[in-house]
Amino acid sequence: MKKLINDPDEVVADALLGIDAAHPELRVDHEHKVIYRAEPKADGKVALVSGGGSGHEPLHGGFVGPGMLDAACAGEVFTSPVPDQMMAATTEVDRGAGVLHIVKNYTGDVMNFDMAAELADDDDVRVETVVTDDDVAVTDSLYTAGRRGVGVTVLLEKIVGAAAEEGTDLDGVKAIAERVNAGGRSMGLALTSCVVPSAGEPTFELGDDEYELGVGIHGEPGRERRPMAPAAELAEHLLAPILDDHDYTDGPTIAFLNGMGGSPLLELYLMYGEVRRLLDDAGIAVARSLVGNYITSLEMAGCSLTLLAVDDDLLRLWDAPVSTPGLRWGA
Amino acid sequence: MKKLINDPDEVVADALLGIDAAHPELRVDHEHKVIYRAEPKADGKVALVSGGGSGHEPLHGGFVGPGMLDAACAGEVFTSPVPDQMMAATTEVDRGAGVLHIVKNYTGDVMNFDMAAELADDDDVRVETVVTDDDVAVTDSLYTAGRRGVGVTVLLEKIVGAAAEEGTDLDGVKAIAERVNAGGRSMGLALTSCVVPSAGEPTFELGDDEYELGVGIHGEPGRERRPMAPAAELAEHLLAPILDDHDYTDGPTIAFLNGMGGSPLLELYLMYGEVRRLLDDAGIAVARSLVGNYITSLEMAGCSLTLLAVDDDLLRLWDAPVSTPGLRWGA
Amino acid sequence: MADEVDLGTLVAWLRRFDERVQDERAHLTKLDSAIGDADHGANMARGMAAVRELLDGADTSTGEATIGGLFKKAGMTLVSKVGGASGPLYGTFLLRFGSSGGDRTSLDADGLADALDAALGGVVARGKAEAGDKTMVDAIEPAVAAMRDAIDGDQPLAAAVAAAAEAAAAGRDATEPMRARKGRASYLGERSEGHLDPGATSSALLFRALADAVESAG
Amino acid sequence: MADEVDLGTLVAWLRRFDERVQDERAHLTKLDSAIGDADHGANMARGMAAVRELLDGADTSTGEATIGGLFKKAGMTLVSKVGGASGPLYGTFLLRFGSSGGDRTSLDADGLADALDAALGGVVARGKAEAGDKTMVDAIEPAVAAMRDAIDGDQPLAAAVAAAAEAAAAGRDATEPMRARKGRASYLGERSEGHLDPGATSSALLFRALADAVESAG
Ligand SMILES: Nc1ncnc2c1ncn2[C@@H]1O[C@H](COP(=O)(O)OP(=O)(O)O)[C@@H](O)[C@H]1O
Ligand SMILES: Nc1ncnc2c1ncn2[C@@H]1O[C@H](COP(=O)(O)OP(=O)(O)O)[C@@H](O)[C@H]1O
Ligand SMILES: [Mg+2]
Ligand SMILES: [Mg+2]
Ligand SMILES: [Mg+2]
Ligand SMILES: [Mg+2]
Repeated sequence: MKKLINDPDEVVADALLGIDAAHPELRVDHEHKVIYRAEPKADGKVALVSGGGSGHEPLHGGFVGPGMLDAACAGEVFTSPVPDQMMAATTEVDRGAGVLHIVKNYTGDVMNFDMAAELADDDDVRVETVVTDDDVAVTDSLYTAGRRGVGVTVLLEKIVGAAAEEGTDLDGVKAIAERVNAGGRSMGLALTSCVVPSAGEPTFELGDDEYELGVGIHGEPGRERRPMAPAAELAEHLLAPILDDHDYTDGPTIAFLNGMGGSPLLELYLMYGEVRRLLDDAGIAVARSLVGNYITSLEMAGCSLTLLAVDDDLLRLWDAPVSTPGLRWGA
Repeated sequence: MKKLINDPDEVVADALLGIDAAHPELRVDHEHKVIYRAEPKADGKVALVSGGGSGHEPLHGGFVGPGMLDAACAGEVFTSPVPDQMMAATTEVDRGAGVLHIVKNYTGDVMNFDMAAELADDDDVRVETVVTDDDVAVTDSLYTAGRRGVGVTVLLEKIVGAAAEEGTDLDGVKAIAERVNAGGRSMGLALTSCVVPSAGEPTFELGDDEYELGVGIHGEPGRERRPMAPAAELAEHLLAPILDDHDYTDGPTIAFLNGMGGSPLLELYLMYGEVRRLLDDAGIAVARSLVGNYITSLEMAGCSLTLLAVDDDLLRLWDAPVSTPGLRWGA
Repeated sequence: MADEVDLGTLVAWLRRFDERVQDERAHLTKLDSAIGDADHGANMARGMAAVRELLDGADTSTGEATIGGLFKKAGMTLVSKVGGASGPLYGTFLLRFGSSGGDRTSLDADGLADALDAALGGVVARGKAEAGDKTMVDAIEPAVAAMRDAIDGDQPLAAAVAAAAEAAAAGRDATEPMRARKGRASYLGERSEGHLDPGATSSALLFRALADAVESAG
Repeated sequence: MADEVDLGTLVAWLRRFDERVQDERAHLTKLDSAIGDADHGANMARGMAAVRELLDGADTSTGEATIGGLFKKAGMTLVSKVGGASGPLYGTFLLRFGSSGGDRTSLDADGLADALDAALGGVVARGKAEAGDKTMVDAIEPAVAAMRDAIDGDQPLAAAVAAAAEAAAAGRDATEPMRARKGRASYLGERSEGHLDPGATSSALLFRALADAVESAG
């Protein structure tokens, strides 16, 4: 393993020092490993707390700021944060209007956020939770852990952040969050594994002529291993299961081509070109595009595609000003 | 080689389709492989044209937009664009106040831009050129090709873009550009090689226990191969040659920790934390920070550090609004 | 052989579990690489190191120390230090064990079985996994059942915990052919078959540590 | 043996160079990987493929076709298609060759040597490299000198271009121990030693192609 790190078990703590130094507009609680806005939002507005394992940067810490999150809890690499972190963050950011927890659907994340919400209840902060589960690579079922939350989380944090900034109340914010999650579907693929620092070696091995289809963002192996194929074909393999699962033909969409961290931006744009060609063919209208590394899996090469059905209201919230290290416009 | 591409010789053309689809605020001339702002700037303002080999994204195409470049010429991967591209771009973006060519100091880039400037002269567009050469890994000498242009190019395009937007004339814009280049120094390192699509294999091989110090952005091998070391030590190896070459103690600086493309953002922040510790120790004041993948070398793992000496004027220009896919604030 | 486990033996249990976890850290991570995200070893090692620090600082010799007090602290330590799926699950295990032990400072065979049963109940309540879902429940549930059987069969305490350890190991091995329905391995669908579950493997270490602690105390 | 090269032979030269470049594409890239950026093969292959297309479309049999006309077009094609260092340099080489050839449709030995000299002059003017800088100049300069020597020694044209090809090959080989002072390889400092220069290698192909074309025409 070669990485720009010191002690593999201190990667997150060390990286938070750099985030702190790089971003005067953020405040880092190093004890709890929570990233806050330096300037808290105004009283009476709903606050948003998210968090998850580290290694997905800029998600979530890079999405803290006006128009998006109020706090992000950084877990160890690929390990959900602990309830203490969410409790500290929740108490800290509440402005009297309650707090929405944005949780990606992984057993660990859900359990830790659950415990935090249970404990926060005692503290008289109203907490609601939205759990994202957009990954069509995983068969949804009542009897399993269900789908993973992946790319839609980025879009949701942006849209819901704008709603909270506008003054929407907690129930309203939660309803928008659920609408976004319901209209979002994602599919990912990996060309290489990532290397978890504390593990020291690649999580999985892939041959030079194969790729993992349906990979998640934790470097967990995907659903299927396939022979490597040109970008045009890979784009079909990403899009088909999304369109099988949800109809995107009767309204505008946001198309989000996300990099897993290790693929050059040039290739991500190339993939997006392929996706757009397919979307045109399928009669799906793209109102907004997002291309880049937003929810990553350390140095994994690969990408994921997320489609989100939107209406005028969601588009307005998407276009609203946002000012975070990871997403910034209109401000 | 596993990449998100189709024909390895068509990577740039294919990626431009995706850039075009993703960015309605840009206009792509696919024949010339030039990226323009969709809305040209106002008459009477100096225009900025840059360009270079592809594979460094977001540089340069991702820096086209209000407050930064007017056009970027995309060469083949790691190959300077050709004079036809610069000529087309120069003619297209001129608003009567002349055009500044921003060229990274590589033999190919300089020669191709030279030819373009020679030919553009005939066309009654006033062209001035600034050549960036901030890479202290290369010994500067009259008898060699001189230093490479690397990280400072990003900072220069931002600062000079703001000056042009303000209405500074061509001589003034050029003078600012030269001041920025004179005050910038960079040093890079690589943990892995990149893979040029048309070559199909890694440009160089690195053992599991070594890294390349003084690597450039084309995957050309660096000055020295060293045993792998912790981030704290790597930061020293990046910073020391910069401080040997330039004194940054008597004024504020912009510190820019750039990713080569394949290292996780988490590690880039971690490196930045180490750099800041060293800068504090050296009594160097950091006024602004930039951390992320801005001038990359395809999927190369590693990073570079750039320091830029600034004054109030340059800081004001740095802080001025910018709205491009790669850098955006205040707008 | 004692027919009770006292606080000292229970502390020894946790210390032995810590040792086993640190020894097996790389192995647990390797198992998690195959069907998860390669962090189970680091998670358990981090958590049990924190529990060890807690034990180092705790005075269990005074009359004030109780099973409830100690195990709740240990459980909260896991909850606060581990994260992921294993943090809440092992944390809840120890918390519920503590609640069941309450003010007592030692447990007889039945008391121990009750506490382990409560702990298992906590894991199931928190994680909603059933037997056969390829999780730690597949090691813990048979272990608790084997212990109860042994006690019902009037076997001595040491034999009962030894039976529990063996059942946990067998339960761990039985996860290999299973298809995961809970936790991260469930994303693999049928590709999760043919691999031991990491959490079941660490749970087998937990019951082995208990048997060893009881035997040593004997 | 003819003592002149006509337009047909010069076209054959460019076609042979194209063939050699396509054949050696991977090798040129490999050389450029060692001390550059792994694109020299692709650059030359792209450029010469475009020149080939130009030649396919050009009618060189009519009286209107001249060396100047054809080589300026070929040079501009390289300038417009290649980029990098080799585009302007090889482009300028052909442009200057064309200027020197002018309205003529064939060149005698002196005329050919003059045109090659002019071409070399263009490369040096554009790139400012001197002999020993580890660039294509280290192949081209001795080639032109060897040709001139052969002509001064009254050798026939075919022998002169064969001598040029041999001198270019020797010049290429001589770049191996050199430390680069120009171009991308200069960034490597002393680590550039011990590798053939890619541009000198493609230039040796250029002179080999010329000798072969002249010999076949003979
Ligand atoms: N719902 C659940 N119920 C019981 N055990 C579970 C559940 N989900 C996961 N586990 C256990 O947790 C183990 C994984 O723990 P760990 O790797 O530390 O956390 P994570 O899966 O969050 O990375 C699995 O091997 C499994 O035994
Ligand atoms: N200043 C120069 N003068 C002459 N030849 C040069 C000069 N700089 C580079 N070259 C030649 O160009 C070759 C590299 O060409 P190529 O790889 O196509 O371009 P780039 O270096 O821009 O990637 C070198 O091997 C060298 O022979
Ligand atoms: Mg995990
Ligand atoms: Mg090149
Ligand atoms: Mg895990
Ligand atoms: Mg090259």
